[in-house]
Amino acid sequence: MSLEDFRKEVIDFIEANCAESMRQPMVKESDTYWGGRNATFQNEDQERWFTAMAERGWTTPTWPKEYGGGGLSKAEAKILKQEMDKRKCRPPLLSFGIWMLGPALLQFGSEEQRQQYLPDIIQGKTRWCQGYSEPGAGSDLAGLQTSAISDGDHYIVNGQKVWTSYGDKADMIFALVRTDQSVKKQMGITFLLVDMDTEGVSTQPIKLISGKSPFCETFFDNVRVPKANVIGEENAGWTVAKYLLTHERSAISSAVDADMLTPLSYYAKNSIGVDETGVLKDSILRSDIVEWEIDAAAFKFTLERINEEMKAGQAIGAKSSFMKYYGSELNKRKYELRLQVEGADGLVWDGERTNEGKVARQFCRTKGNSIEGGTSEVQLNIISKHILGLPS
Amino acid sequence: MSLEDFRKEVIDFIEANCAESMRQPMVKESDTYWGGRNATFQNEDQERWFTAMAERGWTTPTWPKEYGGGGLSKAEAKILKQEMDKRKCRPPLLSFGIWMLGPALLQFGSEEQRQQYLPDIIQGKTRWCQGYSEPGAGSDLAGLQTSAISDGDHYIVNGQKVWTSYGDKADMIFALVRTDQSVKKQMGITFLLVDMDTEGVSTQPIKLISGKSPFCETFFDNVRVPKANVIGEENAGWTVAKYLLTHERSAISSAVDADMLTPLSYYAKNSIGVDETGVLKDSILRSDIVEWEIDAAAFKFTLERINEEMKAGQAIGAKSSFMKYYGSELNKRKYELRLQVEGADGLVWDGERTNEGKVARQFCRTKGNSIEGGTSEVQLNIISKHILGLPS
Amino acid sequence: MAYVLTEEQQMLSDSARDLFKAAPVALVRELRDQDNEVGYSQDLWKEMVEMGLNGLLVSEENGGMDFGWRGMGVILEECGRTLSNSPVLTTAVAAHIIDRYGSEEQKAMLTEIITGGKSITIALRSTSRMSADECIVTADGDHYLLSGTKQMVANANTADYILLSALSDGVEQYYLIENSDAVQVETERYMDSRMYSRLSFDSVKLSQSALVGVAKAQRAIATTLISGLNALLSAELLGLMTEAFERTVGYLKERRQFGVLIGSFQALQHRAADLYSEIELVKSIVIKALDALDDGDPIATAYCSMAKAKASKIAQLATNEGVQMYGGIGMTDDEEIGFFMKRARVAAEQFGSMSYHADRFARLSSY
Amino acid sequence: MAYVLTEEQQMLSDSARDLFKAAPVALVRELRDQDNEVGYSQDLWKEMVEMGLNGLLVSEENGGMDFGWRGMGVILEECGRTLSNSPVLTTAVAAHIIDRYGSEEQKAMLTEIITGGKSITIALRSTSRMSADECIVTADGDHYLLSGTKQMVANANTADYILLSALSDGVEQYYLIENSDAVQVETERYMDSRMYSRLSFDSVKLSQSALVGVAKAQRAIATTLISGLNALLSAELLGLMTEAFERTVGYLKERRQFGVLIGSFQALQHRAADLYSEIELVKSIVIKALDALDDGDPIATAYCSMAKAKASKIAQLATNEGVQMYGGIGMTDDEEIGFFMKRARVAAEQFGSMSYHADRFARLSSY
Repeated sequence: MSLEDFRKEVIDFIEANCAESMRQPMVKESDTYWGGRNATFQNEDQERWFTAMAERGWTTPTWPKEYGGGGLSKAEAKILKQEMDKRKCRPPLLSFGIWMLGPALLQFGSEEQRQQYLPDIIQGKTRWCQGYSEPGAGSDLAGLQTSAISDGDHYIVNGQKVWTSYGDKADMIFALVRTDQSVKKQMGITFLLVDMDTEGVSTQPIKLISGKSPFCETFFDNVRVPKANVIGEENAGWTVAKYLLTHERSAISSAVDADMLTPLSYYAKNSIGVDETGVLKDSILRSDIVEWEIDAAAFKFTLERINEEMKAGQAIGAKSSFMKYYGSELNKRKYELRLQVEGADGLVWDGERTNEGKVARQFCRTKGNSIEGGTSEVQLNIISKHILGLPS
Repeated sequence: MSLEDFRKEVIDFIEANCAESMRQPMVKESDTYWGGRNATFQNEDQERWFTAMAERGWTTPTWPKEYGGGGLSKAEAKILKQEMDKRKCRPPLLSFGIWMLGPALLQFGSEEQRQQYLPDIIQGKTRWCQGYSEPGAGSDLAGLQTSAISDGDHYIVNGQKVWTSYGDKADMIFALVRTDQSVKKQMGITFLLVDMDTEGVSTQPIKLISGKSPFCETFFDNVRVPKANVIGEENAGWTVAKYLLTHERSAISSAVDADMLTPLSYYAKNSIGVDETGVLKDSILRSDIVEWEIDAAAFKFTLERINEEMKAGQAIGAKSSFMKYYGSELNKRKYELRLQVEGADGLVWDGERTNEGKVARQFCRTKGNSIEGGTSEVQLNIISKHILGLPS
Repeated sequence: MAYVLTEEQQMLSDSARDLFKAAPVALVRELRDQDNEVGYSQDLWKEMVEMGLNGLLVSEENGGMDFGWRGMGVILEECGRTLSNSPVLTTAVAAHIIDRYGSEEQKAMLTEIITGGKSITIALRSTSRMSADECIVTADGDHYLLSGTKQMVANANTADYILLSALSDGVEQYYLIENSDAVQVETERYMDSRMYSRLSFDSVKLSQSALVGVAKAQRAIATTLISGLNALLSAELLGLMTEAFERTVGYLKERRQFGVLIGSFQALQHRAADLYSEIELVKSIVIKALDALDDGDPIATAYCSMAKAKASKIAQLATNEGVQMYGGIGMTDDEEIGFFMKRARVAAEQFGSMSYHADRFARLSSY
Repeated sequence: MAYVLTEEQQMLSDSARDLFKAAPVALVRELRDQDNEVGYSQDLWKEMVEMGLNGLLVSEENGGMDFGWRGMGVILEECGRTLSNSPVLTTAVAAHIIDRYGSEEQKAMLTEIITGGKSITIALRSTSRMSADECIVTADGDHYLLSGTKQMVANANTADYILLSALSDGVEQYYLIENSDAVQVETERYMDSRMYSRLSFDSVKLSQSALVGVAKAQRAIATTLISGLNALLSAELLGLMTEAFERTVGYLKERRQFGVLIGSFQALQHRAADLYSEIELVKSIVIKALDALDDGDPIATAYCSMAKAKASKIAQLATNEGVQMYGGIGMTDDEEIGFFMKRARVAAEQFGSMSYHADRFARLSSY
């Protein structure tokens, strides 16, 4: 089929299956569909859109057909994305299985494991969460202590994970566990899949400074996990983890980017007003806003440029650390200014009038940008070492 | 004599000996009198003022009478300073001997050494310079390599010093030399006095990014120096050096302070102008000036506060590092803004119209503030370790 | 004036510290989690009243302790350390205004304020941006009528009185009124877990005796209120940032990453040392502002705005560095460092934002 | 538009780099130490003319190479790396204006400019603050009379022509005039060792043909000049800061203190990594501004001012960090890092200061 025909097919497909209500921005939790054993649809439109996409494997357009993926070429996948973007179609399925585990399975999993897990990810039957961080470890991810002791063809897992997003709603977790205490810390880590229904697994949501959050703590108390659930080799989990971290870092920096579309000056003009020459009334705050807006635009262009350089064949390498670092700090600066722009109303925490203190809570939440997915300090270390080649 | 009588005596003395021309700000090099073997006076007024002060030992008001100092009590010295300040009297003698070597001799010198050197410092007969830094050492002062090899009752000195202020005009140098290569670097340093007329000593002025400077490089090529010229013990020079560095640090931060008296906004109003409501026309630059002026005022108050706390008996300790650090950075910020305030005229380098590019050269010179006398980085290390108690 | 505390001020500071030990940050959390509608501990307020804190800025002849702004600053600094909330800031400052400018009738209220614990809130201009007032007072026979709105009025849901500004023929005037049913009060919880209200006045009747001070005194009242409230908020921010910084440095000394204490990382050390320096500057300018108020020096207006602008900025820096250096833990509601950040942002906005005060300082310096 | 250079642009960049290898920073020092009154190397200028650089922004039909702003930016970036001085910036931009808006008579000059190396300087408004012009043109029979002053005009002591703005009945107009004896030129050496002049016009006679372009075109000329010159200066600053940064990082890798390479100190590493990030941003905005000019996109005006404001600021940071990290050596005239700092400050001020461009951007964004 020619690309032109394919485009036509895509358009017809969207028009037939993606209702108007599936083309509105997602604002509430229930507007998103995450799949999983206990999933329910918000309404028929959501179900129809998801089902139609999943049937074609278009929840994962470029994954191989043999596992139920779309099997599309890059060019076809681009067309699908273009036409969906053009119509503002919601993603039919949000899934850590698609964003994180799937790529790892395709890279490191055995054929058996791919056949076991990929179809359920594509069809939204299994909801996954990530178990990397631990309370003691922080930036020193490799210092993790959750232990998996060999017991015949099983491991006995004990320990605790934090920042497991939607851990309380997930069916399965992909976790890093320590299988060898005696070697250099990176060498004794294994990448392990654990069913959340196994006896001894429990979760508890984490409340953030911004209020409720999708994050959980997940506890493992003598949990028996089959050794067949290891991805890659035993004690070689660090390689898998590093592969996935790069994925995560890019995902975060593009999320930051999307939030940057409304100019700060728009809010400022609304809230503060302009003088007779059209200049913002608060000249000192204006000066900070100008500085921020120039940086934000220059950063946006930089993301475009690096994207283009990647397409031209340059390796992105440690530049993802630069994007993560700068994007996080920029977003924090934005919300410091946003608070000042909004004045008193930006400080309200509760109540309908302010949509439960949306600005104040977003402000608080941005403080995590430079911590999650590798702190700003860690990113600066990476830039210093891998881009600038400074000695350690 | 009562303090009141003393004040009267001081006033009479000043009126009798300090001519009107000696009460003008010093602007040219020849307005300052540094003494030394080859010194000449600018005019009779300068000579009379110096001679009268030196006769009474008031070039060093609180130094002991036995060495020719003023022998004044703290209260009397304060009165002398007050009355001189009130009349804007020029200092009769500028001297590294007074500021640096003298205190070290009084603390660490033998009785014989004090009698040999202090009177000539007080009488302005010997001009001293400091030989600490070396080209390779930088912030790592203790890493110095100028060697002094024992040869009977002499040392043979070889090596090079940099940043020896007025090295080309000095009669003597107090220098740090390495007398033991085999021990920890701080343990093998000796504090040594060297006559600049000795064979093998040569100097060469250093040109800075701001133009001509009082700094020199000083070279030692098989220079024979009597061992009697060691201050303190052989290999114990580091103690003397550290004592003197604290003196230097306070001196620099108070110099910065004096330069801060004219508000930046004064220059800005002159150069940029104000609108009909009296607000500076360049609102973005104004915002930076406001920030700087608040910091400058708060820093000035902090110097006052620390001064008062010292008087109340609190040890200044590592706070001198904080003052040095903040004062240097503040002055650099000031001149960045000053350049912007002056516009094109602030960028001129040569010619009478701009007093040989005074602003541009001052701007360049400020960049050295955070390097000389211990870099900002070294000061931050000291604050971190000695005030905050952070681990190394 | 002096930077070092007098013995008397030091004693006051010590007792305040003891008092607020009973009101730690945990209390802020508790009140919030209980959805407490008052927003502060009434038991603590009672103890503060017993200590006479409402009269610290009132002359002895009117039953106060006349400790001056510096003395009051010592109290606010301690409040800042534990994030302790109460109506003491506005009540003590309003009592000072009554003491100094009030009519005999108004002065008679001082006893119940100082010993009876009646609280007063203060509403300057209409927004924290401090642009022209939106409240208007018009004469109506032998009464005034007050109309308009006020934003972000602290503790207005529990205050007995309100000291507020309004325009009368375009001129800013100050009125002390009862917080009666005629005043519409919409109260919301802010980021710092405290309660602030939007007030609406729809032709609220005021007696002519509600005006505070003679016509000539109105500018002095405005200046004292803006300067005094902000100098005291700066003292609160000083206590807040000092505590947040000490906690952060403490954490740097105990938290390990990559096998070493994170406080041994030079990049963090330099940031901490720089922050230390900035806090030293805040301390000096806060003292200077309070002292200038005590001395009645006209430069106080500039110093108070400098103090508020600088304290707000460095409190922002200190709490951001705190959350960042605590890392993931700092992002959780379980850890207290976030409470410091939240209070810092609200205090910065009260009675004039950072940019308002920076601008005010520049204008006072004629540029 | 594209961020990646075309093959043609890459070749241009390579030849420029080769050319400027012969004009290293040492040449700047040499010219300065010789008190050279020209301020740039005339040999180098000749080679630049031979390469056709004056015609990079001129259409092929008028004898140019039509390489566009992006192509010209590549040249300026290389000039920035070696701090190379010449009249190419103003000459090439003025040639572009003549090509696009000039009369036939003016276009006839293009040949001698492009192949004969006649140089043109440009004087916008009267000061680098870019406030209203102080030059006035009045009609006088069949001539104009020009009076007023201009500040900081680059290479006016050697320029053959001057393209300048002046107010005619309060409207900004552009004139191309000969740099004749009637123009008073006072030339001074600036911090960057280049020569700039103050021009005075005392009823200087201009022929009516001196006006460039029709009345309607004047605003477009002004916009093109302000935007184009500043985008190119930003490209120069990009080259300058990149070179200064690379030298500094190189020094961090070779200089030892306390027994280790100073590049191993984490505090310096983080500062270097942050600076790296900032320079990446400058690179993107400079490309974006030049491309927008090439596309004739009206957003170019905003992008060019953003580029100049950002490039000036980061060049300041990069050169300050350079001098500081070089330490005492960086303070000596023997070390070249100081030359980068000095040129950065002057380039920042040329054709509109940092604050002028930040303000221009905000106004163009309607706030």
